[in-house]
Amino acid sequence: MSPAEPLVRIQGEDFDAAAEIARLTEDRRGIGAVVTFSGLCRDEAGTLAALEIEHYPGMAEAEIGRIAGETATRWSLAGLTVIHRFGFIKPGENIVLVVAASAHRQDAFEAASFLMDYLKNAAPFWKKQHLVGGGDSGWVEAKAKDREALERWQKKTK
Amino acid sequence: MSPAEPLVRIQGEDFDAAAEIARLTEDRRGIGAVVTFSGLCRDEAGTLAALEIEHYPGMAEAEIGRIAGETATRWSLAGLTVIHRFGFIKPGENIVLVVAASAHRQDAFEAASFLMDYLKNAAPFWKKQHLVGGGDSGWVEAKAKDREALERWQKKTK
Amino acid sequence: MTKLVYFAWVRERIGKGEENLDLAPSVVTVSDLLAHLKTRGEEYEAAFEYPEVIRVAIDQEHVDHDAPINGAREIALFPPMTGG
Amino acid sequence: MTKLVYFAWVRERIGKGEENLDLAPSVVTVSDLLAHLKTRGEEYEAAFEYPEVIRVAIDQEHVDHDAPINGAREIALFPPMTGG
Repeated sequence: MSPAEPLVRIQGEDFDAAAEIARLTEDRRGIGAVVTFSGLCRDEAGTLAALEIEHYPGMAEAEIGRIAGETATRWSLAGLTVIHRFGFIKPGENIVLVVAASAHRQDAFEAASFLMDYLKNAAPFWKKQHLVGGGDSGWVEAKAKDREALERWQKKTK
Repeated sequence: MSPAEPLVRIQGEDFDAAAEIARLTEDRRGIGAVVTFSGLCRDEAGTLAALEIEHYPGMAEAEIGRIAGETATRWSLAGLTVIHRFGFIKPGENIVLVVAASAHRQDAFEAASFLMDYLKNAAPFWKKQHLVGGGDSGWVEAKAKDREALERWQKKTK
Repeated sequence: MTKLVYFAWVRERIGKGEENLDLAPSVVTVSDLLAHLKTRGEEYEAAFEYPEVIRVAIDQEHVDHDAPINGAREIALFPPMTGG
Repeated sequence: MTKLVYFAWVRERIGKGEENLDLAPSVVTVSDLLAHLKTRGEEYEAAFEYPEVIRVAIDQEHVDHDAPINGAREIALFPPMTGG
Protein backbone atom coordinates (compact mmCIF):
# COMPACT_ATOMS: atom_id res chain seq x y z
CA MET A 1 0.00 0.00 0.00
CA SER A 2 1.34 3.45 -0.85
CA PRO A 3 2.35 5.41 2.25
CA ALA A 4 -0.10 7.99 3.49
CA GLU A 5 0.46 11.72 3.10
CA PRO A 6 -1.33 12.98 6.21
CA LEU A 7 -3.96 15.67 5.91
CA VAL A 8 -3.83 18.14 8.83
CA ARG A 9 -6.25 20.99 9.39
CA ILE A 10 -6.52 23.45 12.28
CA GLN A 11 -9.74 25.38 11.95
CA GLY A 12 -12.45 27.28 13.78
CA GLU A 13 -15.35 25.83 11.80
CA ASP A 14 -16.93 22.44 12.32
CA PHE A 15 -16.03 19.38 10.26
CA ASP A 16 -17.98 16.49 8.76
CA ALA A 17 -16.55 13.16 9.92
CA ALA A 18 -18.43 11.19 7.25
CA ALA A 19 -17.06 13.40 4.47
CA GLU A 20 -13.53 13.01 5.80
CA ILE A 21 -13.86 9.22 5.98
CA ALA A 22 -15.22 9.19 2.42
CA ARG A 23 -12.36 11.36 1.20
CA LEU A 24 -9.82 8.95 2.68
CA THR A 25 -11.37 5.72 1.45
CA GLU A 26 -13.01 6.39 -1.91
CA ASP A 27 -11.36 4.53 -4.78
CA ARG A 28 -8.86 2.99 -2.38
CA ARG A 29 -9.70 -0.70 -2.67
CA GLY A 30 -6.77 -1.94 -0.58
CA ILE A 31 -8.21 -0.44 2.61
CA GLY A 32 -9.67 -3.00 5.00
CA ALA A 33 -9.89 -0.97 8.20
CA VAL A 34 -10.84 2.60 9.02
CA VAL A 35 -10.65 3.83 12.61
CA THR A 36 -12.25 7.19 13.33
CA PHE A 37 -11.91 9.09 16.58
CA SER A 38 -14.28 11.99 17.22
CA GLY A 39 -13.63 14.10 20.28
CA LEU A 40 -16.70 15.98 21.47
CA CYS A 41 -17.26 18.73 24.03
CA ARG A 42 -18.85 17.23 27.17
CA ASP A 43 -21.37 19.23 29.17
CA GLU A 44 -19.76 18.20 32.50
CA ALA A 45 -23.08 17.18 34.03
CA GLY A 46 -24.81 20.29 32.71
CA THR A 47 -22.37 22.80 34.20
CA LEU A 48 -20.47 23.70 31.04
CA ALA A 49 -21.69 26.39 28.64
CA ALA A 50 -18.72 26.21 26.27
CA LEU A 51 -15.08 25.31 25.93
CA GLU A 52 -12.78 28.04 24.68
CA ILE A 53 -9.91 26.47 22.82
CA GLU A 54 -6.80 28.57 22.34
CA HIS A 55 -3.99 27.48 20.05
CA TYR A 56 -0.56 28.59 18.91
CA PRO A 57 -1.10 29.42 15.23
CA GLY A 58 1.64 28.09 13.03
CA MET A 59 3.13 25.82 15.66
CA ALA A 60 -0.12 23.86 16.04
CA GLU A 61 -0.13 23.01 12.32
CA ALA A 62 3.61 22.27 12.30
CA GLU A 63 3.58 20.06 15.40
CA ILE A 64 0.54 18.03 14.39
CA GLY A 65 1.92 17.70 10.87
CA ARG A 66 5.20 16.42 12.27
CA ILE A 67 3.59 13.83 14.54
CA ALA A 68 1.13 12.77 11.85
CA GLY A 69 4.10 12.15 9.58
CA GLU A 70 5.79 10.11 12.32
CA THR A 71 2.56 8.12 12.78
CA ALA A 72 2.39 7.36 9.05
CA THR A 73 5.97 6.05 9.23
CA ARG A 74 5.50 3.96 12.35
CA TRP A 75 2.31 2.20 11.19
CA SER A 76 1.32 0.95 7.77
CA LEU A 77 -1.40 3.40 6.74
CA ALA A 78 -3.26 4.09 3.51
CA GLY A 79 -4.52 7.42 4.77
CA LEU A 80 -4.45 9.66 7.82
CA THR A 81 -6.48 12.79 8.61
CA VAL A 82 -6.27 15.03 11.67
CA ILE A 83 -8.56 18.00 12.22
CA HIS A 84 -8.48 20.11 15.40
CA ARG A 85 -10.80 23.02 16.04
CA PHE A 86 -10.19 26.18 18.07
CA GLY A 87 -12.47 28.92 19.40
CA PHE A 88 -15.72 28.52 21.36
CA ILE A 89 -17.20 25.05 21.25
CA LYS A 90 -20.50 24.06 22.87
CA PRO A 91 -21.36 20.72 24.52
CA GLY A 92 -22.11 18.07 21.93
CA GLU A 93 -20.02 19.82 19.27
CA ASN A 94 -16.91 18.41 17.64
CA ILE A 95 -13.42 19.29 18.87
CA VAL A 96 -11.10 16.89 17.12
CA LEU A 97 -11.16 14.22 14.42
CA VAL A 98 -8.61 11.54 13.61
CA VAL A 99 -9.19 9.09 10.76
CA ALA A 100 -6.67 6.32 10.13
CA ALA A 101 -7.10 3.93 7.19
CA SER A 102 -5.07 0.77 6.70
CA ALA A 103 -5.15 -2.70 5.18
CA HIS A 104 -5.38 -4.17 8.70
CA ARG A 105 -7.21 -3.11 11.82
CA GLN A 106 -4.34 -3.10 14.31
CA ASP A 107 -2.40 -0.44 12.40
CA ALA A 108 -5.49 1.75 12.14
CA PHE A 109 -6.41 1.37 15.84
CA GLU A 110 -2.90 1.98 17.12
CA ALA A 111 -2.21 4.93 14.83
CA ALA A 112 -5.43 6.70 15.85
CA SER A 113 -4.88 5.99 19.54
CA PHE A 114 -1.26 7.18 19.44
CA LEU A 115 -2.20 10.39 17.65
CA MET A 116 -4.88 11.17 20.21
CA ASP A 117 -2.49 10.56 23.12
CA TYR A 118 -0.07 12.91 21.44
CA LEU A 119 -2.66 15.62 20.79
CA LYS A 120 -3.72 15.56 24.44
CA ASN A 121 -0.17 16.16 25.68
CA ALA A 122 2.01 17.85 23.18
CA ALA A 123 -0.03 19.81 20.65
CA PRO A 124 -0.14 23.53 21.54
CA PHE A 125 -3.80 23.86 22.48
CA TRP A 126 -5.34 24.98 25.76
CA LYS A 127 -8.92 24.72 26.98
CA LYS A 128 -10.83 27.12 29.20
CA GLN A 129 -14.18 26.13 30.69
CA HIS A 130 -17.00 28.66 30.52
CA LEU A 131 -19.83 27.87 32.89
CA VAL A 132 -23.58 27.88 32.56
CA GLY A 133 -24.79 31.06 34.28
CA GLY A 134 -21.63 33.01 33.42
CA GLY A 135 -18.04 33.05 34.56
CA ASP A 136 -15.46 30.39 34.01
CA SER A 137 -13.79 27.64 35.99
CA GLY A 138 -10.38 28.43 34.58
CA TRP A 139 -8.06 26.51 32.32
CA VAL A 140 -8.27 22.74 32.10
CA GLU A 141 -5.26 21.22 33.79
CA ALA A 142 -3.12 18.64 32.06
CA LYS A 143 -3.65 15.17 33.54
CA ALA A 144 -0.95 12.75 34.66
CA LYS A 145 -3.09 9.99 33.13
CA ASP A 146 -2.75 11.58 29.70
CA ARG A 147 1.00 11.89 30.13
CA GLU A 148 1.21 8.20 31.05
CA ALA A 149 -0.94 7.30 28.04
CA LEU A 150 1.59 8.97 25.77
CA GLU A 151 4.58 7.42 27.51
CA ARG A 152 3.36 3.86 26.94
CA TRP A 153 4.05 4.34 23.20
CA GLN A 154 7.67 5.13 23.93
CA LYS A 155 8.06 1.79 25.71
CA LYS A 156 6.45 -0.24 22.93
CA THR A 157 8.89 -1.75 20.48
CA LYS A 158 6.00 -2.29 17.99
CA MET B 1 -23.09 7.99 32.69
CA SER B 2 -25.91 5.52 32.20
CA PRO B 3 -24.67 2.16 30.98
CA ALA B 4 -25.04 1.44 27.30
CA GLU B 5 -27.64 -0.93 25.92
CA PRO B 6 -25.78 -2.24 22.88
CA LEU B 7 -27.41 -2.14 19.46
CA VAL B 8 -26.58 -5.23 17.39
CA ARG B 9 -27.66 -5.79 13.81
CA ILE B 10 -26.82 -8.64 11.44
CA GLN B 11 -27.98 -7.71 7.97
CA GLY B 12 -27.45 -8.19 4.25
CA GLU B 13 -27.90 -4.56 3.30
CA ASP B 14 -25.29 -1.84 3.64
CA PHE B 15 -25.16 0.57 6.59
CA ASP B 16 -24.44 4.28 7.00
CA ALA B 17 -21.64 4.85 9.51
CA ALA B 18 -22.41 8.56 9.87
CA ALA B 19 -26.07 7.86 10.66
CA GLU B 20 -25.07 5.26 13.27
CA ILE B 21 -22.63 7.67 14.93
CA ALA B 22 -25.32 10.37 14.97
CA ARG B 23 -27.85 7.96 16.48
CA LEU B 24 -25.43 7.12 19.29
CA THR B 25 -24.37 10.65 20.13
CA GLU B 26 -27.31 12.96 19.54
CA ASP B 27 -28.64 14.54 22.71
CA ARG B 28 -26.00 12.73 24.75
CA ARG B 29 -23.96 15.61 26.09
CA GLY B 30 -21.77 13.54 28.41
CA ILE B 31 -19.99 11.86 25.50
CA GLY B 32 -16.43 13.03 24.93
CA ALA B 33 -15.09 10.28 22.72
CA VAL B 34 -16.49 8.26 19.83
CA VAL B 35 -14.38 5.54 18.23
CA THR B 36 -15.70 4.10 14.99
CA PHE B 37 -14.30 1.04 13.25
CA SER B 38 -15.34 0.38 9.67
CA GLY B 39 -14.23 -2.91 8.14
CA LEU B 40 -14.17 -2.85 4.34
CA CYS B 41 -13.75 -5.52 1.69
CA ARG B 42 -10.23 -5.29 0.23
CA ASP B 43 -9.64 -6.05 -3.44
CA GLU B 44 -6.53 -8.15 -2.65
CA ALA B 45 -4.42 -6.37 -5.26
CA GLY B 46 -7.20 -6.54 -7.83
CA THR B 47 -7.73 -10.31 -7.65
CA LEU B 48 -10.93 -10.33 -5.62
CA ALA B 49 -14.37 -9.98 -7.25
CA ALA B 50 -16.39 -10.38 -4.05
CA LEU B 51 -16.43 -11.84 -0.57
CA GLU B 52 -19.26 -14.22 0.22
CA ILE B 53 -20.03 -13.99 3.91
CA GLU B 54 -21.95 -16.88 5.44
CA HIS B 55 -23.34 -16.68 8.95
CA TYR B 56 -25.21 -18.80 11.47
CA PRO B 57 -28.58 -17.04 11.75
CA GLY B 58 -29.74 -16.70 15.30
CA MET B 59 -26.42 -17.62 16.86
CA ALA B 60 -24.65 -14.68 15.16
CA GLU B 61 -27.06 -12.20 16.76
CA ALA B 62 -26.97 -13.98 20.11
CA GLU B 63 -23.17 -14.27 20.27
CA ILE B 64 -22.47 -10.69 19.21
CA GLY B 65 -25.18 -9.47 21.57
CA ARG B 66 -23.57 -11.41 24.41
CA ILE B 67 -20.07 -10.06 23.78
CA ALA B 68 -21.36 -6.52 23.20
CA GLY B 69 -23.04 -6.74 26.59
CA GLU B 70 -19.78 -7.96 28.13
CA THR B 71 -17.94 -5.06 26.46
CA ALA B 72 -20.42 -2.56 27.89
CA THR B 73 -19.79 -4.00 31.35
CA ARG B 74 -16.01 -4.10 31.10
CA TRP B 75 -15.61 -0.52 29.84
CA SER B 76 -17.51 2.62 30.76
CA LEU B 77 -19.57 3.30 27.64
CA ALA B 78 -22.41 5.68 26.82
CA GLY B 79 -23.29 3.78 23.67
CA LEU B 80 -22.23 0.79 21.61
CA THR B 81 -23.31 -0.29 18.13
CA VAL B 82 -22.25 -3.37 16.17
CA ILE B 83 -23.42 -4.09 12.63
CA HIS B 84 -22.16 -7.09 10.63
CA ARG B 85 -23.22 -7.80 7.07
CA PHE B 86 -23.59 -11.14 5.30
CA GLY B 87 -24.00 -12.13 1.65
CA PHE B 88 -21.92 -10.99 -1.34
CA ILE B 89 -19.78 -7.94 -0.69
CA LYS B 90 -17.61 -6.23 -3.30
CA PRO B 91 -14.21 -4.55 -2.78
CA GLY B 92 -14.60 -1.14 -1.20
CA GLU B 93 -17.93 -2.05 0.38
CA ASN B 94 -18.64 -2.18 4.10
CA ILE B 95 -18.49 -5.46 6.04
CA VAL B 96 -18.64 -4.47 9.69
CA LEU B 97 -19.16 -1.40 11.86
CA VAL B 98 -18.40 -0.88 15.53
CA VAL B 99 -19.16 2.45 17.22
CA ALA B 100 -18.20 2.93 20.87
CA ALA B 101 -19.05 6.17 22.69
CA SER B 102 -17.71 7.12 26.10
CA ALA B 103 -16.84 10.05 28.32
CA HIS B 104 -13.15 9.25 27.80
CA ARG B 105 -11.15 8.10 24.83
CA GLN B 106 -9.41 5.07 26.33
CA ASP B 107 -12.69 3.28 27.08
CA ALA B 108 -13.95 3.94 23.57
CA PHE B 109 -10.71 2.80 21.89
CA GLU B 110 -10.34 -0.36 23.96
CA ALA B 111 -13.99 -1.35 23.69
CA ALA B 112 -13.99 -1.02 19.88
CA SER B 113 -10.67 -2.84 19.54
CA PHE B 114 -11.77 -5.69 21.84
CA LEU B 115 -15.05 -6.12 19.98
CA MET B 116 -13.27 -6.34 16.64
CA ASP B 117 -10.80 -8.93 17.97
CA TYR B 118 -13.76 -10.92 19.18
CA LEU B 119 -15.69 -10.65 15.91
CA LYS B 120 -12.66 -11.93 13.98
CA ASN B 121 -12.36 -15.06 16.10
CA ALA B 122 -15.55 -16.08 17.74
CA ALA B 123 -18.56 -14.71 15.89
CA PRO B 124 -20.10 -17.38 13.62
CA PHE B 125 -19.24 -15.89 10.22
CA TRP B 126 -17.20 -17.38 7.40
CA LYS B 127 -15.77 -15.74 4.30
CA LYS B 128 -15.30 -17.22 0.85
CA GLN B 129 -13.23 -15.40 -1.76
CA HIS B 130 -14.66 -15.14 -5.28
CA LEU B 131 -12.05 -14.22 -7.85
CA VAL B 132 -11.99 -11.80 -10.74
CA GLY B 133 -12.48 -13.91 -13.89
CA GLY B 134 -14.62 -16.52 -12.12
CA GLY B 135 -14.04 -19.29 -9.63
CA ASP B 136 -13.08 -18.95 -6.02
CA SER B 137 -9.99 -19.34 -3.88
CA GLY B 138 -11.87 -21.11 -1.13
CA TRP B 139 -12.71 -20.12 2.41
CA VAL B 140 -10.58 -17.62 4.26
CA GLU B 141 -8.58 -19.41 6.93
CA ALA B 142 -8.56 -18.21 10.51
CA LYS B 143 -5.26 -16.54 11.41
CA ALA B 144 -3.12 -17.28 14.45
CA LYS B 145 -2.47 -13.53 14.65
CA ASP B 146 -6.18 -12.88 15.17
CA ARG B 147 -6.35 -15.54 17.86
CA GLU B 148 -3.42 -13.91 19.66
CA ALA B 149 -5.05 -10.49 19.35
CA LEU B 150 -8.09 -11.81 21.20
CA GLU B 151 -6.03 -13.58 23.85
CA ARG B 152 -4.24 -10.40 24.90
CA TRP B 153 -7.54 -9.14 26.37
CA GLN B 154 -7.74 -12.19 28.61
CA LYS B 155 -4.33 -11.37 30.12
CA LYS B 156 -5.16 -7.72 30.78
CA THR B 157 -6.41 -7.03 34.25
CA LYS B 158 -7.76 -3.63 33.10
CA MET C 1 -33.94 -36.69 16.69
CA THR C 2 -31.15 -34.17 16.78
CA LYS C 3 -30.81 -31.40 14.23
CA LEU C 4 -27.31 -31.04 12.84
CA VAL C 5 -26.36 -27.85 10.97
CA TYR C 6 -23.25 -27.30 8.89
CA PHE C 7 -21.51 -24.14 7.68
CA ALA C 8 -18.86 -23.05 5.16
CA TRP C 9 -16.66 -25.88 3.87
CA VAL C 10 -18.20 -28.41 6.26
CA ARG C 11 -21.54 -27.71 4.59
CA GLU C 12 -20.01 -27.80 1.12
CA ARG C 13 -18.21 -31.10 1.65
CA ILE C 14 -21.24 -32.84 3.16
CA GLY C 15 -23.43 -31.34 0.46
CA LYS C 16 -26.21 -30.10 2.70
CA GLY C 17 -26.77 -27.39 5.27
CA GLU C 18 -28.70 -29.44 7.81
CA GLU C 19 -30.19 -32.82 8.59
CA ASN C 20 -31.96 -34.63 11.41
CA LEU C 21 -30.30 -37.71 12.90
CA ASP C 22 -31.19 -40.32 15.47
CA LEU C 23 -28.06 -40.63 17.55
CA ALA C 24 -27.21 -43.89 19.33
CA PRO C 25 -26.87 -43.73 23.14
CA SER C 26 -23.17 -44.53 22.69
CA VAL C 27 -22.68 -41.07 21.16
CA VAL C 28 -22.09 -39.19 24.41
CA THR C 29 -19.75 -36.29 23.64
CA VAL C 30 -19.01 -34.00 20.72
CA SER C 31 -15.92 -36.12 19.99
CA ASP C 32 -18.11 -39.22 19.80
CA LEU C 33 -20.41 -37.40 17.37
CA LEU C 34 -17.51 -36.35 15.11
CA ALA C 35 -16.18 -39.94 15.07
CA HIS C 36 -19.65 -41.26 14.28
CA LEU C 37 -20.27 -38.77 11.46
CA LYS C 38 -16.98 -39.74 9.80
CA THR C 39 -18.38 -43.25 9.25
CA ARG C 40 -21.38 -41.97 7.28
CA GLY C 41 -19.74 -41.87 3.86
CA GLU C 42 -17.00 -40.20 1.92
CA GLU C 43 -18.59 -36.72 2.03
CA TYR C 44 -18.52 -36.90 5.82
CA GLU C 45 -15.01 -38.32 5.78
CA ALA C 46 -13.92 -35.30 3.73
CA ALA C 47 -15.69 -32.87 6.06
CA PHE C 48 -14.34 -34.38 9.28
CA GLU C 49 -10.94 -35.61 8.08
CA TYR C 50 -9.30 -33.43 10.75
CA PRO C 51 -11.91 -33.38 13.51
CA GLU C 52 -9.68 -31.30 15.80
CA VAL C 53 -10.21 -28.20 13.62
CA ILE C 54 -14.00 -28.44 13.72
CA ARG C 55 -15.76 -25.92 15.95
CA VAL C 56 -19.02 -26.91 17.56
CA ALA C 57 -22.03 -25.09 19.00
CA ILE C 58 -24.80 -26.82 20.92
CA ASP C 59 -28.07 -24.91 20.86
CA GLN C 60 -26.11 -21.93 19.53
CA GLU C 61 -23.44 -21.85 22.24
CA HIS C 62 -19.79 -22.67 21.63
CA VAL C 63 -18.69 -25.92 23.29
CA ASP C 64 -15.49 -27.97 23.53
CA HIS C 65 -15.14 -31.42 22.01
CA ASP C 66 -15.50 -33.10 25.38
CA ALA C 67 -18.90 -31.51 26.00
CA PRO C 68 -21.84 -33.94 26.36
CA ILE C 69 -24.47 -33.70 23.64
CA ASN C 70 -27.21 -35.15 25.79
CA GLY C 71 -30.44 -33.19 25.29
CA ALA C 72 -29.14 -31.02 22.47
CA ARG C 73 -31.80 -29.84 20.06
CA GLU C 74 -29.40 -28.36 17.51
CA ILE C 75 -25.71 -29.11 17.04
CA ALA C 76 -23.74 -26.91 14.63
CA LEU C 77 -20.44 -28.03 13.11
CA PHE C 78 -18.23 -25.55 11.27
CA PRO C 79 -14.67 -24.43 10.50
CA PRO C 80 -12.87 -21.78 12.58
CA MET C 81 -14.76 -18.52 12.21
CA THR C 82 -13.50 -15.58 10.15
CA GLY C 83 -15.87 -12.70 10.82
CA GLY C 84 -15.12 -9.02 11.12
CA MET D 1 14.98 42.03 19.93
CA THR D 2 13.31 38.75 20.74
CA LYS D 3 9.60 38.18 20.31
CA LEU D 4 7.96 36.55 23.33
CA VAL D 5 4.51 35.00 22.97
CA TYR D 6 2.25 33.86 25.78
CA PHE D 7 -0.74 31.53 25.84
CA ALA D 8 -3.61 30.57 28.14
CA TRP D 9 -3.15 31.61 31.79
CA VAL D 10 0.40 32.81 31.17
CA ARG D 11 -1.07 35.29 28.67
CA GLU D 12 -3.92 36.21 31.00
CA ARG D 13 -1.68 36.84 34.02
CA ILE D 14 0.81 38.94 32.08
CA GLY D 15 -2.05 40.77 30.40
CA LYS D 16 -0.78 40.55 26.84
CA GLY D 17 -0.29 37.93 24.15
CA GLU D 18 3.12 39.03 22.94
CA GLU D 19 5.89 41.58 23.30
CA ASN D 20 9.36 42.27 21.99
CA LEU D 21 12.24 42.38 24.47
CA ASP D 22 15.92 43.18 24.34
CA LEU D 23 17.50 40.40 26.35
CA ALA D 24 20.79 40.95 28.19
CA PRO D 25 23.71 38.67 27.19
CA SER D 26 23.53 37.13 30.68
CA VAL D 27 20.20 35.52 29.72
CA VAL D 28 21.62 32.37 28.17
CA THR D 29 19.08 29.58 28.73
CA VAL D 30 15.33 29.25 29.00
CA SER D 31 15.74 29.05 32.79
CA ASP D 32 17.61 32.35 32.76
CA LEU D 33 14.80 33.90 30.75
CA LEU D 34 12.13 32.67 33.18
CA ALA D 35 14.10 34.05 36.14
CA HIS D 36 14.56 37.35 34.36
CA LEU D 37 10.87 37.68 33.42
CA LYS D 38 9.85 37.12 37.04
CA THR D 39 11.62 40.38 37.96
CA ARG D 40 9.54 42.44 35.53
CA GLY D 41 6.61 43.15 37.84
CA GLU D 42 3.82 41.45 39.71
CA GLU D 43 1.98 40.26 36.57
CA TYR D 44 5.11 38.37 35.56
CA GLU D 45 5.63 37.13 39.10
CA ALA D 46 2.11 35.68 38.98
CA ALA D 47 2.66 34.11 35.58
CA PHE D 48 6.01 32.53 36.44
CA GLU D 49 5.50 31.80 40.15
CA TYR D 50 6.19 28.12 39.45
CA PRO D 51 8.60 28.27 36.53
CA GLU D 52 8.99 24.47 36.45
CA VAL D 53 5.46 24.05 35.09
CA ILE D 54 6.00 26.46 32.19
CA ARG D 55 6.43 24.84 28.76
CA VAL D 56 8.58 26.58 26.21
CA ALA D 57 8.92 26.57 22.43
CA ILE D 58 11.72 28.30 20.56
CA ASP D 59 10.81 29.18 17.00
CA GLN D 60 7.79 26.87 17.36
CA GLU D 61 9.68 23.81 18.58
CA HIS D 62 9.38 22.38 22.10
CA VAL D 63 12.56 22.82 24.17
CA ASP D 64 13.68 22.00 27.71
CA HIS D 65 14.50 24.67 30.28
CA ASP D 66 18.22 24.16 29.84
CA ALA D 67 18.04 24.96 26.12
CA PRO D 68 20.04 28.02 24.97
CA ILE D 69 17.94 30.86 23.63
CA ASN D 70 20.74 32.31 21.55
CA GLY D 71 19.47 33.35 18.13
CA ALA D 72 15.81 32.69 18.90
CA ARG D 73 13.41 34.84 16.88
CA GLU D 74 10.30 33.79 18.80
CA ILE D 75 10.05 32.25 22.25
CA ALA D 76 6.65 30.97 23.40
CA LEU D 77 5.83 30.43 27.08
CA PHE D 78 2.71 28.53 28.07
CA PRO D 79 1.10 26.09 30.54
CA PRO D 80 1.03 22.32 29.90
CA MET D 81 -1.04 21.70 26.81
CA THR D 82 -4.53 20.22 26.87
CA GLY D 83 -5.51 19.57 23.29
CA GLY D 84 -7.55 16.76 21.84
